[in-house]
Amino acid sequence: MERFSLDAAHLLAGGMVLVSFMMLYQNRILGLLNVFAAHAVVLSLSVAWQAYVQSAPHLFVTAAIALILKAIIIPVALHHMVLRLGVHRDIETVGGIGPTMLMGIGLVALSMVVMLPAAAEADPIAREDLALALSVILLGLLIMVTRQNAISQIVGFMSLENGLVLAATGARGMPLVVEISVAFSVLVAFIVIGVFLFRIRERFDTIDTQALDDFREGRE
Amino acid sequence: MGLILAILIQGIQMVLVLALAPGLIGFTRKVKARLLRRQGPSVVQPYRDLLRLVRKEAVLADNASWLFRNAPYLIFATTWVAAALVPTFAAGLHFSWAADLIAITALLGSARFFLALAGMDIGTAFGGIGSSREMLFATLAEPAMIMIVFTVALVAGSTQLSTVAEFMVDHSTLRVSLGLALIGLIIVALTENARVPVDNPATHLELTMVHEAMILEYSGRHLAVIELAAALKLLLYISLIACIFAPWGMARQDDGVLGMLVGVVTWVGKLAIGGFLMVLFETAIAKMRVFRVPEFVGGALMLGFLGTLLLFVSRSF
Amino acid sequence: MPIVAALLSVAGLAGVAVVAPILTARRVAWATPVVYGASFVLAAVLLICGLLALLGGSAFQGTVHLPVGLPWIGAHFALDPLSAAFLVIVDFGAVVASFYAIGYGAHEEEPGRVLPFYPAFLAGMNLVVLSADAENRRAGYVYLLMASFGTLMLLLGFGLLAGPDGDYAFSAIRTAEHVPWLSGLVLVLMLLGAGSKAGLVPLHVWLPLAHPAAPSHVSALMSGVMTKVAVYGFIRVVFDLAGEPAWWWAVLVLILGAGSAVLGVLHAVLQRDLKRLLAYSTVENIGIVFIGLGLGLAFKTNGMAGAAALAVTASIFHAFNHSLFKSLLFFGAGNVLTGTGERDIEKLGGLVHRMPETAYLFLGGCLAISALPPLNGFVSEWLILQAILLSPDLPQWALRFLVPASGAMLALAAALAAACFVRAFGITFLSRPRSPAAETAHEVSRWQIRAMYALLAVCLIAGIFPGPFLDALSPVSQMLVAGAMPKQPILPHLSIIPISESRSSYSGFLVFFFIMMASWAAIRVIHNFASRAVRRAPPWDCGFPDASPVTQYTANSFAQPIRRVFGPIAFRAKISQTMPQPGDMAPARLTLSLRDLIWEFIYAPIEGAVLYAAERLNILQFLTIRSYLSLVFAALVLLLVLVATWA
Amino acid sequence: MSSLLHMLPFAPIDALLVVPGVAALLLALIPQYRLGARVNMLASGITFLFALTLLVERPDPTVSFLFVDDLNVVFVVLGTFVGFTTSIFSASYIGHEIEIGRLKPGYIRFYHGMYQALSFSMNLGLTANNIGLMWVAVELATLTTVLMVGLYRTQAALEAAWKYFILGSVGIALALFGTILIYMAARPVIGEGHDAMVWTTLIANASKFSPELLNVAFVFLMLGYGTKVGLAPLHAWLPDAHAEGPTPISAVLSGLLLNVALYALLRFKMLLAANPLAVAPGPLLVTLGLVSLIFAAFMLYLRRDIKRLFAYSSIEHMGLIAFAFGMGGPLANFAGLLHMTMHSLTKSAIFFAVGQVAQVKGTQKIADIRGLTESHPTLGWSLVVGVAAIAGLPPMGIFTSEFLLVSSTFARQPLLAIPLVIGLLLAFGALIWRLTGVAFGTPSPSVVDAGRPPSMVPLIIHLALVLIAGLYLPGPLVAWFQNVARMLG
Repeated sequence: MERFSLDAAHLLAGGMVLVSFMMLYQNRILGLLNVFAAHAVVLSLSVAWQAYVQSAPHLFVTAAIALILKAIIIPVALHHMVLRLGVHRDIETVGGIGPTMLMGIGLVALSMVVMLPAAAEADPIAREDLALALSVILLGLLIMVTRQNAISQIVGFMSLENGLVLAATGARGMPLVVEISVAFSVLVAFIVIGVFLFRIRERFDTIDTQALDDFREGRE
Repeated sequence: MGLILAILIQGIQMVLVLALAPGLIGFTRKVKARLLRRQGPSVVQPYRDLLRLVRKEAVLADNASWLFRNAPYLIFATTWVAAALVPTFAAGLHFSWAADLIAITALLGSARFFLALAGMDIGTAFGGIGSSREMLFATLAEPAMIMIVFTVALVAGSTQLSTVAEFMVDHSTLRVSLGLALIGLIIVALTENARVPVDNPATHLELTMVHEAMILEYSGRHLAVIELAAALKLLLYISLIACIFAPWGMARQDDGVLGMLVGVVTWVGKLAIGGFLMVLFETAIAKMRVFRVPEFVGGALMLGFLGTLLLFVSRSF
Repeated sequence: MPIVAALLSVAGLAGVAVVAPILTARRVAWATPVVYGASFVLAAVLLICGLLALLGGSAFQGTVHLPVGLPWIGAHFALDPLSAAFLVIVDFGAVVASFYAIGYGAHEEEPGRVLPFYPAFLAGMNLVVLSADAENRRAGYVYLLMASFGTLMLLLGFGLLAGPDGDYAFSAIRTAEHVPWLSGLVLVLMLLGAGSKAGLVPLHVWLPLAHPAAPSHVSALMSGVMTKVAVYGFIRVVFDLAGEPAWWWAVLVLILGAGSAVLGVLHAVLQRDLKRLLAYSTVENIGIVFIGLGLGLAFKTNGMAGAAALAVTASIFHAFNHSLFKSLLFFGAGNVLTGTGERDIEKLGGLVHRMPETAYLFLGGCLAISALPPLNGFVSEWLILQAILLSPDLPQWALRFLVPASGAMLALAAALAAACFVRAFGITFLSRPRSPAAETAHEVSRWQIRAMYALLAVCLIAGIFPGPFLDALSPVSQMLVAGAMPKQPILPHLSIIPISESRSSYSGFLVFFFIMMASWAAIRVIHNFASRAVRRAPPWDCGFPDASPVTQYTANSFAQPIRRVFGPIAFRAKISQTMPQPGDMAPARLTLSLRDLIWEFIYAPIEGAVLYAAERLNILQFLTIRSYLSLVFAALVLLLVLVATWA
Repeated sequence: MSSLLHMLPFAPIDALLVVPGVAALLLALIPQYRLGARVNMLASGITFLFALTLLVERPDPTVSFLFVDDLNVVFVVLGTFVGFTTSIFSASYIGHEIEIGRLKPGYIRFYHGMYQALSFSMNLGLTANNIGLMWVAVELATLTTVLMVGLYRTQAALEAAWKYFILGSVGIALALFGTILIYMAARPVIGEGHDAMVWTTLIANASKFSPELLNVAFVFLMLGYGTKVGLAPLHAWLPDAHAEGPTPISAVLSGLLLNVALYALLRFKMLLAANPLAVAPGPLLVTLGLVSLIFAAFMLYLRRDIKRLFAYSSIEHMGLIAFAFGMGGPLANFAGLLHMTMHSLTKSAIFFAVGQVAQVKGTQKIADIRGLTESHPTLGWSLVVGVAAIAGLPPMGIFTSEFLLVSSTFARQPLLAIPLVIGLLLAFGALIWRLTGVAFGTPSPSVVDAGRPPSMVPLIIHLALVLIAGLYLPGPLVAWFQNVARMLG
């Protein structure tokens, strides 16, 4: 049983990394959103599994938040917004997919190298989870820096945050996990609202961050 | 009693230099004229000139200031004091330690300072030329002089002329540095006294003149005093060379009247020889362009510096 | 206890500094005299304290510790011979300057600019920055930059001396043990720090910009006094605190000193701006002081106490003299400024007729600074030359060659100084006016004149009776190099003796007396037995009497020969003339280009490098969010790799 | 005094949170700006007073989730003080902003509410005895400041806020991961649950934690909180946020928020320092500090916006402080603490001045601001004094701390002192260069009606404090700082 639970946790966490890679590979924004939804689903599964394994019921709340907010509401919202903004064209990824993937693999390797010895004392689940969570986080950052479109950056950030939740839930008996996940959801909500704000106030015809910076460049 | 005598001897020297200076000028002019196959004025002509000038009324330019009127006397006084402090016929006179060689150089510097200012007072182009060139030469001649002083002082272990003279008399050794210093000192002397090849004391109305240009506006007694100061300066330099490089026959302060007389005679002899050699040199060469003079005087500086360095080095052997 | 009184009066000055802006803000009419009067009195108190401590011996010296300033370090104040000597130098200048300013300040159109800072003696820095016109602001900028650079260097030096546990009390530092290389580093830092404040080449660039920018009495303080404070700091650390000197210290100091002396005066000769000319000559004199200090170091390392004492005494005496005649000259420049509103000597001339007293006093200053007997400048330089004559006994070869060289440099500097001040005085005060401003000049207030008379008097006294001054400095040399000059014989005939009577001696009094007697006698004789008649006539000028003042020698033409001789080496001077063909009506043109090599080769590159780097880095201001994120990302990955490779 | 404190319904330390919290809710309901401003001032004042009481009365750390020790009480008192003075300043400043219609009255409730929420979250972050709680507080502070930066709703402001938001969120995420790692490291030793995140227990057992985990954790924490501190290369949000937000917020950002993040960083540094096997955090801090110092110093030269200029100067000084704490040792730590205090006071004072300057001159462009000392003597001169202080001129307090830092560094690590000195000189040159242009010369035209001149009181109080500190540091304060310096190791 112990063995199985470990494998399952490992599997789910690994699945998240895999999905992160899919996001990295994905270069259409709508596709990206879908993959992100999948990401969130896997996350909620993993969190739920942790809740079951650690017999920590409050983690189910986190799982629920992940499922409802990140797997359903936000992707849908962003989907709508993308359509309204008419930015569902190709994402101009910086540097082709190939190098990006290679970098991703490098990052995963790095996180393994960093975490496995570091978390030696921690129990196996936690160790695997930590290593994988770190790779999810790094991949999320990578997505953020290799996408120029604000929405895809948000998606990257949210996948990063998924990694955090994964890590938090992996840390057995960590307090405040729920609170933190809630706080983070608030943060994400703010970001989405922020984008809405930009859109609604007709400030920018595009939320390509390149354009954002053009304003100040002209001014300063 | 001894003090009074000492002061008396000092006084005699002061009077003596004053009395002989114009004579020296007259002598050099005479010799020069003879060398140029001319008859030339008599040796006492300078005395006559001075008397005549002194009696004339002084013509001042309209915008001459108090400085213009007082400068001649200051120039004369400083030069005279300087001349009086150089051991001429006797070493170790009573006031001889009131100023050493450096101080004497500086005294002449003050005289030059006032002369240059006087040259600028009226505000004519000639005066300006004179002053500026005079100061240029001085900027090289003075360091050269100081270097020569160093050389001598390092040999004799003193900057005190009397001490130097006595040292030279006692152990007169032949040293390279001294040779260099001598040549340097001669160059400096020629420059300071506005002699050929640096300047031509005989000319007027010549664009290359330096000393004469500065005193162009002077007349009457002022001119006389300045001329006298110039004569004193020449005498000073010749006796300076004499007392450093040929101090023989110079009396000591403890010598009796006889010794003093011998000293006077030898000194006058040295003056004559010095003046003759100078004139010989002057007639032999031509005057330089103004901007070759710095090289000439700079040579003196180099010689002096070389002499000092040689001594510094030789100290270690 | 003088030190308490001194501290109290310093506090008083600070108080005046606080009150002054209030007065000026209220536009109180009597603000100027009150502020300057107060600072006059307080500075006088300080001066007396200094004199007591210097002459009265250890009874009047002492230390005080106040718990202010740096935490747990507090502030130690000590009044020992050295500080007393410089207290005298500083506050004599301050006293006279305050007196002068009572008159001069009346012409200040914006007293609010000057008064508040004057007593606080932040005068230099603030005033320069405050002045409105762009050039002066640049001056202030350079000044502040150099000043802070110097300060930082000094801090480093002290930090080094104080050691890790940071006890900055002099007494503690003095007793502490210093590693040789460390003391060497301290010396270099002090040269950078104190040198930049004192205006040592090549750190002098700010000085000729800053000093002229301030009002004249402040310029006098900056040139005459503030630079001495830097010298004090240098002496204090290098001679007193830093432990045993090494012989190469002397080499360094001598080279810098000689370089400053010659370069400073060469610059001075070519200046048109009277006050800038004076500022450059300050660089020269500081160089001379440092030559003396270098000699002192050289002798000290080789245990030649007597010689070291001579050198140190000479250079401190020169510092004192310089503070006198430089203040005098700056006051003169101030008078000219108030009298004509003109600083450019090319537009002056003939002031001797309209400002006779100023002319007389300025002439005195010129004589003193040109090291001409019987004034004080000559005495101190003479002493330094005497010290140089002792150098053959030095064992180190480098010093053997360097010392006579610096002697030659010193002599050259003195001669150039004479030329420089003949030019300054001759062009400014003599000849015919070159501008309406000069024609309509007027003499200035009595306060200013009296202050200058006081300075000239002290210059003369110090030149004629230098003995007592040297004796007063003997405790200082005793403290610094454990040696002293021979007690100066007041009789016979007030002569001074550097080493021994047989070596060399000089009696300023006799020289002065003889000159006076001789000239008096000459005048008497001629006036009595020959003519005293005078006739006024137009100048003869070789028969070309010309009314136009334009034909006079200008400052530029006066300096031309010197420029032509030294310029090519010192300034890469290039002169090009364009002569039109005969019959061509075009005017002939002469263009002259002088290059400040030090600025070109030291400062300009730094400036360029900073701006270049700023330009390059400035790109980082305009990146996209994504690029900033990638910066963070890169940092993260880098650190992770570091940590991974750590174990 | 203490007995009087006991009569209160709640402990003073709770009041640090209760008062701003209540005030925030209250202010969210007050539309009139005068009343709002008064309440804002009042609340901040009361908070400050309660913070002062912490000097005499310390709660027992075991009973509360908040705790106070010598270290954070410095930050709390300083922070609440600056918060108080800033609220005074903002009262007049915001009033003027409304008069000239730059700020819509509708935002008043929002602004004041956010102001108190900010002070709430910062007090929470400073006093939290739980690293998770501390993290939440810092995130909250970030959110509130983000909203305030975007207050003017101009393109520039929104864009600055957006940038701040994104970068800040990433920073927060990294910090969270670090926190999780700390928990992971602590759990085997302390056991599961709440205790493993309680600061006091953490520091007590730090020596037994797994060093590798601590190292990785510190990397994330340093980058996470370092983003808030504004250390290069994580600084990007800082200049724009300062430049585009309302000036009181710029003052709060520089004077408080940076300190809070720095405080968090220091805490974890102590944690690592307590573990002998972990990598020494000092060198990392020193490196980041030097990079920030020199980078910011260069950036100062080409700034054209006066607020952005001083924002970069904040980066520079944060670099200095990080450097000082990285050097460690009683002297350097002391210098760091002193410098942090002085910088908070001076920089907020400068922003008070700059805000008024921008109002009277109607621009933030340095090129268009000239001759202040002529046209507005008091304002101009106080700006001069402030810049002189921030540039490190004696006799101001910053000079003292820089003196200690430079000299102690030079005595210990001469090679490190060289870049330090270069950076200081560069920054000095740039600041004075700007100052001479802005403060002196011929005045540039002012806006016709500058309205009621904002109160100079906070400005003058701050500068006076800095000056006094430069001249004389009271013995108790010194002893206290030295004690803290020892704590920091």
